[in-house]
Amino acid sequence: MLEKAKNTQEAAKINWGKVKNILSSAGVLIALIVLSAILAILSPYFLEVENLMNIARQSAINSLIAVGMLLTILTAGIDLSVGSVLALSSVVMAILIKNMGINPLLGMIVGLGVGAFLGFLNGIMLTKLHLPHPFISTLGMMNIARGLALILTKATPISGFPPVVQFIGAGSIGVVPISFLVVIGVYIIYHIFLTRTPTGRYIYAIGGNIEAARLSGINVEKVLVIVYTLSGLMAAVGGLVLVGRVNAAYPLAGLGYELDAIAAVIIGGASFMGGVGTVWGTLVGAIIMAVIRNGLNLLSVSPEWQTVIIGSVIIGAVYLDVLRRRMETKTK
Amino acid sequence: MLEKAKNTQEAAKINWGKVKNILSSAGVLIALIVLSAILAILSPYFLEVENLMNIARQSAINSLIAVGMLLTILTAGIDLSVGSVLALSSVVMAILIKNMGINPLLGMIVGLGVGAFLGFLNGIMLTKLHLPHPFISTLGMMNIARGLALILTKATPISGFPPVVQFIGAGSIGVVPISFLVVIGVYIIYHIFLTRTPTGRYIYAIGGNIEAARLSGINVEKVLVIVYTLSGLMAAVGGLVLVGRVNAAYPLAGLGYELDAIAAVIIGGASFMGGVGTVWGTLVGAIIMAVIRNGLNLLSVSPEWQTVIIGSVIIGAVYLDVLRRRMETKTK
Amino acid sequence: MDEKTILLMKGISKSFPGVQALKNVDFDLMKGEVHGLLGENGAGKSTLIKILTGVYQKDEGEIFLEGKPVVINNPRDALNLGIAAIYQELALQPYLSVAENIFLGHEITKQSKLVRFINWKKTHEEARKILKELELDLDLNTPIKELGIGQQQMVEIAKVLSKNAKIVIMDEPTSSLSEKETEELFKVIFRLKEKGISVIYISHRLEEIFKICDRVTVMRDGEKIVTLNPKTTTKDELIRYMVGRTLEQHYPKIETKKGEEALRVENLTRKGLFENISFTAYTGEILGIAGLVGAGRTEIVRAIFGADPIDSGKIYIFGKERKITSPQDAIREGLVLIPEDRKTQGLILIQTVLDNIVLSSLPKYKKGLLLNYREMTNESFDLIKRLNIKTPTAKKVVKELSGGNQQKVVIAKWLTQKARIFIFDEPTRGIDVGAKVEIYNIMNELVKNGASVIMISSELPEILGMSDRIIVIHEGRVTAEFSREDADQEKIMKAATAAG
Amino acid sequence: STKSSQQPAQSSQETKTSQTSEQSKPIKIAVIVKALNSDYWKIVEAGAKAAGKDLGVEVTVLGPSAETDVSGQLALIEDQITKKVSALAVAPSQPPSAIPFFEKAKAAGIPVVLIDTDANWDGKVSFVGTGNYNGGKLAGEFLVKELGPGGKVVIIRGAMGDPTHDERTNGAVDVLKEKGLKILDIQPANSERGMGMSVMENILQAHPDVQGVFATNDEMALGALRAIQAANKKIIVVGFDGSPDALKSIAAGELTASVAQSPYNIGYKGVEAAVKAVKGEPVEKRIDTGTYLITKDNVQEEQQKLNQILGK
Ligand SMILES: Nc1ncnc2c1ncn2[C@@H]1O[C@H](COP(=O)(O)OP(=O)(O)OP(=O)(O)O)[C@@H](O)[C@H]1O
Ligand SMILES: Nc1ncnc2c1ncn2[C@@H]1O[C@H](COP(=O)(O)OP(=O)(O)OP(=O)(O)O)[C@@H](O)[C@H]1O
Ligand SMILES: [Mg+2]
Ligand SMILES: [Mg+2]
Repeated sequence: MLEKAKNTQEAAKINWGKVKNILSSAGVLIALIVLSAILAILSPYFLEVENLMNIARQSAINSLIAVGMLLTILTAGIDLSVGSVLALSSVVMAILIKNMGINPLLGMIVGLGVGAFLGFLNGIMLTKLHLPHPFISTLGMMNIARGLALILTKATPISGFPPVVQFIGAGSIGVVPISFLVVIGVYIIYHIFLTRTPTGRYIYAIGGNIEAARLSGINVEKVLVIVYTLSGLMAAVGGLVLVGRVNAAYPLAGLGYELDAIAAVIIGGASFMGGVGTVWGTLVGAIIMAVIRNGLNLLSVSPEWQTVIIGSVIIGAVYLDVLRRRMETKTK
Repeated sequence: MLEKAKNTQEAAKINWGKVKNILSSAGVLIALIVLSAILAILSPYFLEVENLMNIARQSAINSLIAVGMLLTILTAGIDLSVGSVLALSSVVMAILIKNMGINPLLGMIVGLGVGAFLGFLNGIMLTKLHLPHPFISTLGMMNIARGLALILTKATPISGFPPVVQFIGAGSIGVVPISFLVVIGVYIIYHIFLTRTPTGRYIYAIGGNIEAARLSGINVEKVLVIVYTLSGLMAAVGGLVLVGRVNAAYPLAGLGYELDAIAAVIIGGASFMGGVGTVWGTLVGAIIMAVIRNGLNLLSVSPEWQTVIIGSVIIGAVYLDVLRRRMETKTK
Repeated sequence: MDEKTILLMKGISKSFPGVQALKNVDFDLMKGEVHGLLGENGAGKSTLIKILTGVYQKDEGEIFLEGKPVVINNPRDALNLGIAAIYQELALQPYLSVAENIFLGHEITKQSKLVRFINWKKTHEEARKILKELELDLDLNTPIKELGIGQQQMVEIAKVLSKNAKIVIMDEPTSSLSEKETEELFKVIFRLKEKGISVIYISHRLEEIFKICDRVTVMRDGEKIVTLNPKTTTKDELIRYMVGRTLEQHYPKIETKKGEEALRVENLTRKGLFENISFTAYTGEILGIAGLVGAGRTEIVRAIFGADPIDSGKIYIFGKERKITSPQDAIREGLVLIPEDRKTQGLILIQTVLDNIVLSSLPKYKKGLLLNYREMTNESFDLIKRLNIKTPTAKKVVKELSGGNQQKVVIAKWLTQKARIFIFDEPTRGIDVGAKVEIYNIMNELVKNGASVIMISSELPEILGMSDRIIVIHEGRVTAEFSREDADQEKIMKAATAAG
Repeated sequence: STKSSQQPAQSSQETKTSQTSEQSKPIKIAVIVKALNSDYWKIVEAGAKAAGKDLGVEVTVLGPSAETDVSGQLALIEDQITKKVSALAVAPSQPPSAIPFFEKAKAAGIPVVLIDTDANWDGKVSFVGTGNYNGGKLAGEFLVKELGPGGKVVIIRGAMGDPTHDERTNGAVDVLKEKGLKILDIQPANSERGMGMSVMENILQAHPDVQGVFATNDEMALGALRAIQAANKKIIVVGFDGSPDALKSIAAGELTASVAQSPYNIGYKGVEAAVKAVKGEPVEKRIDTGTYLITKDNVQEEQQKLNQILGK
């Protein structure tokens, strides 16, 4: 009897939790929907399949970087080096393939390896050198990697890659861009990683209360190194897509991408204080960023006004989410 | 008898505290000294008075912005909009003075007012709209203010100002630049503000534990608005100095300055988690940034290597501080 | 050593900047025994167990587990050796659910080809089992941050049980628990004993020591004083070992004459937390508020203090209705709240004792525009003496104080206020017997000088010992009110569990 | 869904008929520049708009937020293709990486004219401009003329890896080396006036003997000039872009010279070529808009020209 009561109670609770989750990630979704509705009204082209696919393409790179950034922000950290890591890993790949004639696939793998390694170094600087905050280590890496990219390429772009390299960034199945499919795949993997594996949960725990995490026997240092390595890896994946997309690797690639990635994560509802955030929120955040720009381009808004509007929309989108949450807490 | 004991104990305490303080701000100082020593060896020009004055000039603007940034970081916040606020406030001033023939002094005051107002808006967005983190509000402001600066100027610099406007940025007493004297003055004021006034202490308290601060009867919202207003104001002061220095106001002024300011604050030993940091550390941090760049120019380091070295020095400087702290705790 | 000894700590010493926390301490633990650890605030109890669990590294000494010397570099090592602990400062994940917190660090996983996946279903089942064992009715999905401190304490207990360790350490597990939960805990401890699991039990509630401990070790100023058998000793003897003197009185209640109405609340309601709360507090009296953990006492006083919103109800201060929407309002009205959770609500851990003590009344120290440090230092120094806060200097970072001493700082902080209504939420949480008396004396002094004191406590003897009047809260409602005379243990428990 | 299914068909059919059906539907030209945050591009815009008026076609000028925002510019191209503009006139920030997008435009039947910066792509209708490399050479030659062999020169340049500044620098360096001048130093100054000043201040410390400065844009040149004046030195300073501020300074006898690429013509002729292409008329592969130096000799008329252009 009591058992029964408990179980039904349980059930009820679980549903409630689910509902809440959906709502929460929906939070930003609402902003995205509102934004899209407005643009659909203002521009006849916005809803055309071709344009939607453009948005898919244009959001892909930021989405890939942002999911790595999400990990660092979940641990109450940050990774400023993603843009430069993207550049360095992609030019290394380019040099291997174009100048050294190494097998393209191998070159791509090495490129990813470089990204992961640079991220690994970020993690080591944080955990072994005990630099007070990843802001410093990754700011340093941001400059170092950019410089090396310039040195290796003598500041000139490397272009003209074999189809296999271009495939991920430029290829498409029917109308759907491969890059977008990659994003979906990656996000599903990270969703599972963060919600279903111990390491994934430890990432949340470290951000939530690092001391408590230590006392629970979590190997905090190890998890942090993993986090920054993955962030570097995702930046390299983004680089792979960029190189394929533009069929060139250039040393200034990814300039300022860190800000877009962070914005996507925060718009997506994650907290700088750590411990809070979902991959889906981040994805929506990245898409919002792409949709704003795309919409403004379709409406041929002049650049200076674009910056003004982008700024306002970012604030507006997040504010919408704030309002939603407040209603949520009221209603519950 | 007991009284005596107490007092002596007191004295002991105070001295001990002082020593510790000096040591702690010395932390970064050590890095600065090491760096300077190296440069003095590598370049005969480095220690020339004229060059030291150049460093004073070149560090002034970042120093002024950084002290405002420090306030926001002490509250566990951040202000990404400083660069754009600098631009917008200075072009508004320029337009008033040059295009509208308003009295220069009045124009300058209005310029400062604009900066403070933009900062005030950042604060309001944070406290009244309850945006989750100043990253969003100030990122928005960063774009909005930049856009407006471009629109107001039609992307054209405005140059040629009366002496009174140039004085702060370009004037000097003997060899000593006015801008540097301004910096010293400002830093003394902020030191007193942060250490000797309730509001100053509240800023640390909010960063240390916002909930406890609130329960202690601190008007957290009010303090935060003050903090962001001051940050905006300091950006405008930086703008004033820049305009005087180059005798021109231009819409792309201050691009990327936020990163330099944040770097100065963090190198200076402040914590992103809030509640920790001193104005003197920040000043040293800003000077370190200027010294690196100055040194690289003196040594004619090639551009691509410059980024690499800047990155490495930032990491090195902070690491030195980490080592110092560890020794400190060991020895005591 | 005989084979029944599972743990032996020999000649342990540990010093921190400015303090010798442990001086050559010996400690041993038998298989299946409950070993009590007693001592004043700052005696070194927590430090000793933190060395055992690898949170701190010892300066000198050795640790033997089942006869073998062991090196414990971090909590992970300790857990791997079968040593689990509930720390005095709760260590839970605010955003993670109850169930997840219980199994954090040792998740229940199902091995698939290459990755370990968490088995949520099993995790929930197991978690539910443990909560049932503790007679604890909690939603497994609630994030910890939405639980009261007492409930968090219970989750910590569930967590330590889930680790089925050989040695279980409990550092003041009952400091924020009421009789009911304490009883549940004791049942669990006896079950552990039967399973041959050893327990190190730290508490400032001496009755508990006599109830459950096989042996008790007393520490003072970082040194081990004695180890003895509770059966052959008395409370007074233990206290003498602890503080070096005897306490003539545990509850120094004084007679004061009830004065005017200070605080009156009418039908205070916050949906889901409490409903139609009405009571009155007078100057010159101590009003005790009793109840079980999670009854909503903290929520009620937080609402009165303006820290949380209310849905309806009126608040009268000295007869006049007042709208209190923020702590500033309350403080302006001369009403202050000493919060229950020092870590998240009471203190700024990274700041010094001085900073924390003066924080709530900084404007008071202004001389012209600037703060007068000498004045601030002097007042905080007086409070440090008066509450005998164990700290080498007023400039010590609060984080580095012992739990009890941190609690004293929270109280000192609010004594700088010239308030007329003081609400203490679990004021003696983690405070040693000697210091408790000191705090009671402070309350006496306050009421004597015409202030009104409201005291929430989960420790019934304290409520009975110090209150002039007692109201009881159960599930967010006032279920009874007693005068000092006709209040007793049973009546209050009845009202608290609403069995009546 | 019905809309989306017929979409591709529609566009492909349009590509076929684009040549013939032009007269019927209005011509839309999208001019995509590297950014619109400097005088230079503002003047290009003015030229393009003027051509639009004269030829009676609709011209929209767009650009990303910064010259280094390469992917932003590429997205712009993509989106304009979606809008099915009649033709594109593009100043590629990073030529090689823009080629796939030019191909895309071509495939959609949208002719592409390159302006200001050329790309090594055969599909282009035409290149309108002179290229930054030649501009750099011009600056170099001027310094050669003024200082002669052995002259000591420093170069202050914009961001490494930004093709515009790379080419301007290389152009100058090649000439200076060839003619035997000494390049004491090449330092970056972020294309910004304030930093240009700081860098020059430092250079004056390290190289008090410097005789000539080439800055790869006018902003840095004016900053450097300011530093030189502050040090009471007389050094030749050559800027790039012929911006209004630079002209003012030249007229005042401060700045020595500035390389001008007649941005107005680049914009105007670029649109002209694009319209021709749309109408299927022949366009020559290379339209040289001329690069020249502005010095105190010709600064007056240049200023007048500029004032008309900017409608002042
Ligand atoms: N991390 C630390 N840094 C500096 N000093 C510390 C630190 N931890 C504890 N101490 C000091 O060591 C001494 C013993 O502290 P400990 O926490 O062991 O006392 P305790 O017996 O647990 O007291 P309580 O009953 O209040 O919990 C205290 O004087 C305390 O100030
Ligand atoms: N921030 C919160 N959000 C939602 N519910 C909360 C929050 N804090 C406490 N509660 C709930 O309110 C009820 C009262 O908890 P609270 O701890 O205030 O009671 P209490 O009588 O003070 O007991 P304790 O001794 O644990 O403090 C509990 O059921 C708790 O789960
Ligand atoms: Mg303790
Ligand atoms: Mg409570």
